[in-house]
Amino acid sequence: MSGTKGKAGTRRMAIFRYILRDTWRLLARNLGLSVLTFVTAVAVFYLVGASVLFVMNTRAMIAGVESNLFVQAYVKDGEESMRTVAGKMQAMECVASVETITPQQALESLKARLGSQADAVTLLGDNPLPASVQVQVKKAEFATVVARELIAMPEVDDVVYSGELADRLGKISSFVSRLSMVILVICIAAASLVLFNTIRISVYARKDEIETMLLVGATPAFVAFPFVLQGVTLGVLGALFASGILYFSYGYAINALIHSLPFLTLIKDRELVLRLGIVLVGGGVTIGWICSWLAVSKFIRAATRPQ
Amino acid sequence: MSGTKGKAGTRRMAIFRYILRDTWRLLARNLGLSVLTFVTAVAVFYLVGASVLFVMNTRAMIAGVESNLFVQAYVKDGEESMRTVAGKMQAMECVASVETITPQQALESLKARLGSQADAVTLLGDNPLPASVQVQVKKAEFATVVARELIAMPEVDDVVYSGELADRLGKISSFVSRLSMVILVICIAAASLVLFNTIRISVYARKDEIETMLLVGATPAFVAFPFVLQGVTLGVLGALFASGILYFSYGYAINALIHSLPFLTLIKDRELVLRLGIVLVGGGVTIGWICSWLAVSKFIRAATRPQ
Amino acid sequence: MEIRISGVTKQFYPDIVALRDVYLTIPQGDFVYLVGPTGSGKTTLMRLITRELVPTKGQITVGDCNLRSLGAIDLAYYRRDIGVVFQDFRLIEGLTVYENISFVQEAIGMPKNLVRERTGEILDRLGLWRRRHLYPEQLSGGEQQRVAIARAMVNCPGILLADEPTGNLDLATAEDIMSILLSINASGTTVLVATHNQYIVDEFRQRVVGIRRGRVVRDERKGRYEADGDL
Amino acid sequence: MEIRISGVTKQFYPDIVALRDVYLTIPQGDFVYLVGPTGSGKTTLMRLITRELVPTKGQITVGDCNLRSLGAIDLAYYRRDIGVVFQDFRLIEGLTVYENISFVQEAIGMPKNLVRERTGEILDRLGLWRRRHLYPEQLSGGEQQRVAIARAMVNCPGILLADEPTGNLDLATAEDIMSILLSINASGTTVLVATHNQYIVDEFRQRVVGIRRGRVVRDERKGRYEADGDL
Ligand SMILES: Nc1ncnc2c1ncn2[C@@H]1O[C@H](COP(=O)(O)OP(=O)(O)OP(=O)(O)O)[C@@H](O)[C@H]1O
Ligand SMILES: Nc1ncnc2c1ncn2[C@@H]1O[C@H](COP(=O)(O)OP(=O)(O)OP(=O)(O)O)[C@@H](O)[C@H]1O
Ligand SMILES: [Mg+2]
Ligand SMILES: [Mg+2]
Repeated sequence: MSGTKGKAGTRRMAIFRYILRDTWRLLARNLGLSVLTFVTAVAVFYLVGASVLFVMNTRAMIAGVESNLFVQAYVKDGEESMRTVAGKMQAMECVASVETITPQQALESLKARLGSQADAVTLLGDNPLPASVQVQVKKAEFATVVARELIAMPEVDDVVYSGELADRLGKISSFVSRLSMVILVICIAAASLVLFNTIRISVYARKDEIETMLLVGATPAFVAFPFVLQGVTLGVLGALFASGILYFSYGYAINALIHSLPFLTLIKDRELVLRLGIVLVGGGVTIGWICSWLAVSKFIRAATRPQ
Repeated sequence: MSGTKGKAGTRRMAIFRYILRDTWRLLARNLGLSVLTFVTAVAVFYLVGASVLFVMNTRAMIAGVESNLFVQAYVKDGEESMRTVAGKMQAMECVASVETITPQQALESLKARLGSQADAVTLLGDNPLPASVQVQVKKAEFATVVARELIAMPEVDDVVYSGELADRLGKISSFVSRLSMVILVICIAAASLVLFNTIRISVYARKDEIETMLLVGATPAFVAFPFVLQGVTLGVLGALFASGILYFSYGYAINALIHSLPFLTLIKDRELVLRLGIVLVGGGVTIGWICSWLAVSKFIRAATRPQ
Repeated sequence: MEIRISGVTKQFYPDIVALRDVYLTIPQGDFVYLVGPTGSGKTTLMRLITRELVPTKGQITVGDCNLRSLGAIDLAYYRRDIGVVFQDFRLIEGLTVYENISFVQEAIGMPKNLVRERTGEILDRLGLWRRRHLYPEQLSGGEQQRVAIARAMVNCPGILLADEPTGNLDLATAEDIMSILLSINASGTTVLVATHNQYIVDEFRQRVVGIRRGRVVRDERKGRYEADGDL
Repeated sequence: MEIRISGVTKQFYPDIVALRDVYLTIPQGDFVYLVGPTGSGKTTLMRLITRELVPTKGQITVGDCNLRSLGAIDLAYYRRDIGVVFQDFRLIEGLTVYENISFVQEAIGMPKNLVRERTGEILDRLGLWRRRHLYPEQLSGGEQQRVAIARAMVNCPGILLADEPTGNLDLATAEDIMSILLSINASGTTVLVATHNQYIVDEFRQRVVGIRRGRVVRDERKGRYEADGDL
């Protein structure tokens, strides 16, 4: 026993440097294992990231469809009360926009609907159609609320809206949000599992080394740290690469989509992917850390438990 | 060198038995590694299976929506020509069903559409509305074809269909089939990659054993077979378990879906999952075989290549 | 630090008793040969001292330290003061000769320049300097053994356990190693050598502890090898 | 099968030449000791004969077989006729003692009952029967060495290469092993023993080939050990 017993600080610095160098050695000397783990991490993070983007876009699409849902209220006495109703609607929380339709506009639209039979409408003589207000709600589930509100107004004669459609959209939308959560949870669970197993198997391949190090007086922390840092490095690198691939493939996919399906509401902003990348890298750190810690500490415990 | 040199058959049988026993040993003695690989395989096959089911249901849903798409043709001279047109349509390949609407029915439906303003319609006097034929196409993209066909008929006065909607649905549907292929390919690629890496790392942990066996005169095949069979076993078991979990979770999910979203066209038949299970097990055999073969033969080549 | 083994029995299975009621005291600074036929329990005794194993019965104390009650960290610190030449060397495959020897110093936080100096010195002393960049599997058996010896010595431990340290060495090299061990012993380190090498034991006469079938059968100052090998 | 080594040089790096222009002929049925200081090239010579290595220069033929041109399958069949006691044993960790010895027989397709019989016999002969269910890491060094010897012998090979087969054995056991090797030799097997054990070489006198720094420096019928160990 000799060395610089006094200078605990220098010693800790030295140990820290050795640990860093050892991490590098673990990564570099077993390049094969490192590459395999890294590629697995990339695949896994890519899957997670892709499913997140998929889920977010599905939600955006549903929201887009929902915003096309209208409630139509026919009013009793001409354009005056039409404007009253429209004003009241505008004040409501769950209403996105309000449009007014005069009897004249309504007639035009009926004619258009009847196509070549529009002549028949001219037979009607004086326009019998009422004025109406078209209300666009923020979410499908609000349609019924708005309809009830309208029907209660004295100015309103009748309310027409596709209750069934609103109902369906509401259900689909809430189902999609639940499904997306489930998909995410499954993906993340599978990702952690796969990474954990991979790291653990790669630690398993170095069981002897761990044992020997402990036998010659290395502390558990000294032995464990390089493995943990290695796990973190691979996790982070995997997440970074996956984010990169995601960034480009998302850009490509979204361009193709916008080109062929311009009517869908999609998230065109690629910054989303950057933010997702940060989350993935955070996940890489966490998973890499936890998995390698669990794996290596299991072997360390097995090696220090005397028989 | 001794033994039963004459009886090559008995010897091959014996070798086969030893290989089987060795496979069992590989699996059982390193239960930890086996379990890790198995769990990874289950996760991976579950993901693949789930994405297949997801894709198939999405397609079924789109098909369900598509089948709600109609082309309406107003005919010139009453119910006679209505029936002629309907007959011609029925004969077409891309037509799913044909419905005829008499002027009387058309009036009823107009009244219903106008709601409380239905009284206005009575002002029309004699029913001016024409008879029409409603054609349901098999796929959204056929709508335009059918519409063209109809407009060319002398009996038809005018054709009404939502060209835009048909267009969108057609695009969405073809996009969904392409997307689903991409998702499947990505999932299967990721699955193979992860399984390959896992098996390879677990072979890596037994590098020394492979080397020694070759050094004492085992043929490459004798050394490789247990590893390959081990890989196949883990692949198959993983696929079987994944199919089982899939079967139950699909049943659960589809029940929940049918309950809350009864209007969606989903695949309720759980036999689909069984058939999918067979495919997964086949995939398990193939991937297990190829991956372990690649992994072990790499080490065997490294060990027999003299320095 | 005195090693005090009192009433130690080590049983592996009901039918394998590697050590049976062993009493042995090795004072600080002693040089002890552990001799006995193969399978008699020499390695087991050493593994008990490094706390790789704990006794089934009985008790071992080293200095003030009862080995049974060591925690993981204390154990690491305890082991730093014990150098071990393992019978199967246990070199770390992924490390070169140089690294195998330097890392035990690094593990205790020795500064870089000191590590370099000491490692170079000991490699030179054992004739391994020209092999420093090779990996263990590229070394001859005797070279591996010397690396194992170098690793055990490099931290100047208070106790040095050498399990068959000359099994892969020719006589001349074995004698070199022995004189190194004796000089280490002269500087106050307790040295325990398990060996089958009659030449060595008879040439460098020291205390000899004979084990047979797990029992200590003799304990002589300046003893001889005595090939009394009925198993 | 005669082993004929002609003009063999084995170089590992530009600066490490393990063997240098070695000529050596070992007729079928010979018993040869390979002696020399540590790192002189004994193991390298054996690894050349098992075709673990190929020579940098020169040529080795065993029987009619030029080792350089063996394919993977032929190599396996060639190796079946060579038993090797590796210096580091190379037992398979995942197999018990019994399995380590039986699997080399199984690999050549020997029927089960014959395997059982032969394995039992050889375990008995080497005093390992009571250890048959243990794994290598549960054995003492000498027991592991005997398992390695048993594995090398069990297929009654035409050539037996034993690299330091007594390094972990006490003298009495080493003598037992030697008499087993001699009786195998008497039945026609070529035996090549690399050793540092002077006792053995001097007691069981046979042909002695001395190697130093990769060169064959002597080759004597009924030679002695001669500890001429300047490295
Ligand atoms: N983990 C274990 N499980 C079962 N038996 C064991 C274990 N470790 C050692 N033994 C048995 O205990 C006995 C003593 O072993 P030990 O290694 O101490 O012998 P040794 O004196 O070192 O012999 P050698 O000179 O051959 O190295 C041996 O018979 C061995 O088989
Ligand atoms: N793969 C390798 N790469 C580099 N050098 C090697 C390799 N294998 C052997 N050597 C070197 O070749 C020399 C001869 O080694 P070899 O193992 O043949 O010695 P040996 O006579 O068996 O010694 P010992 O008695 O110590 O076992 C040694 O110095 C060794 O370092
Ligand atoms: Mg021992
Ligand atoms: Mg050697």
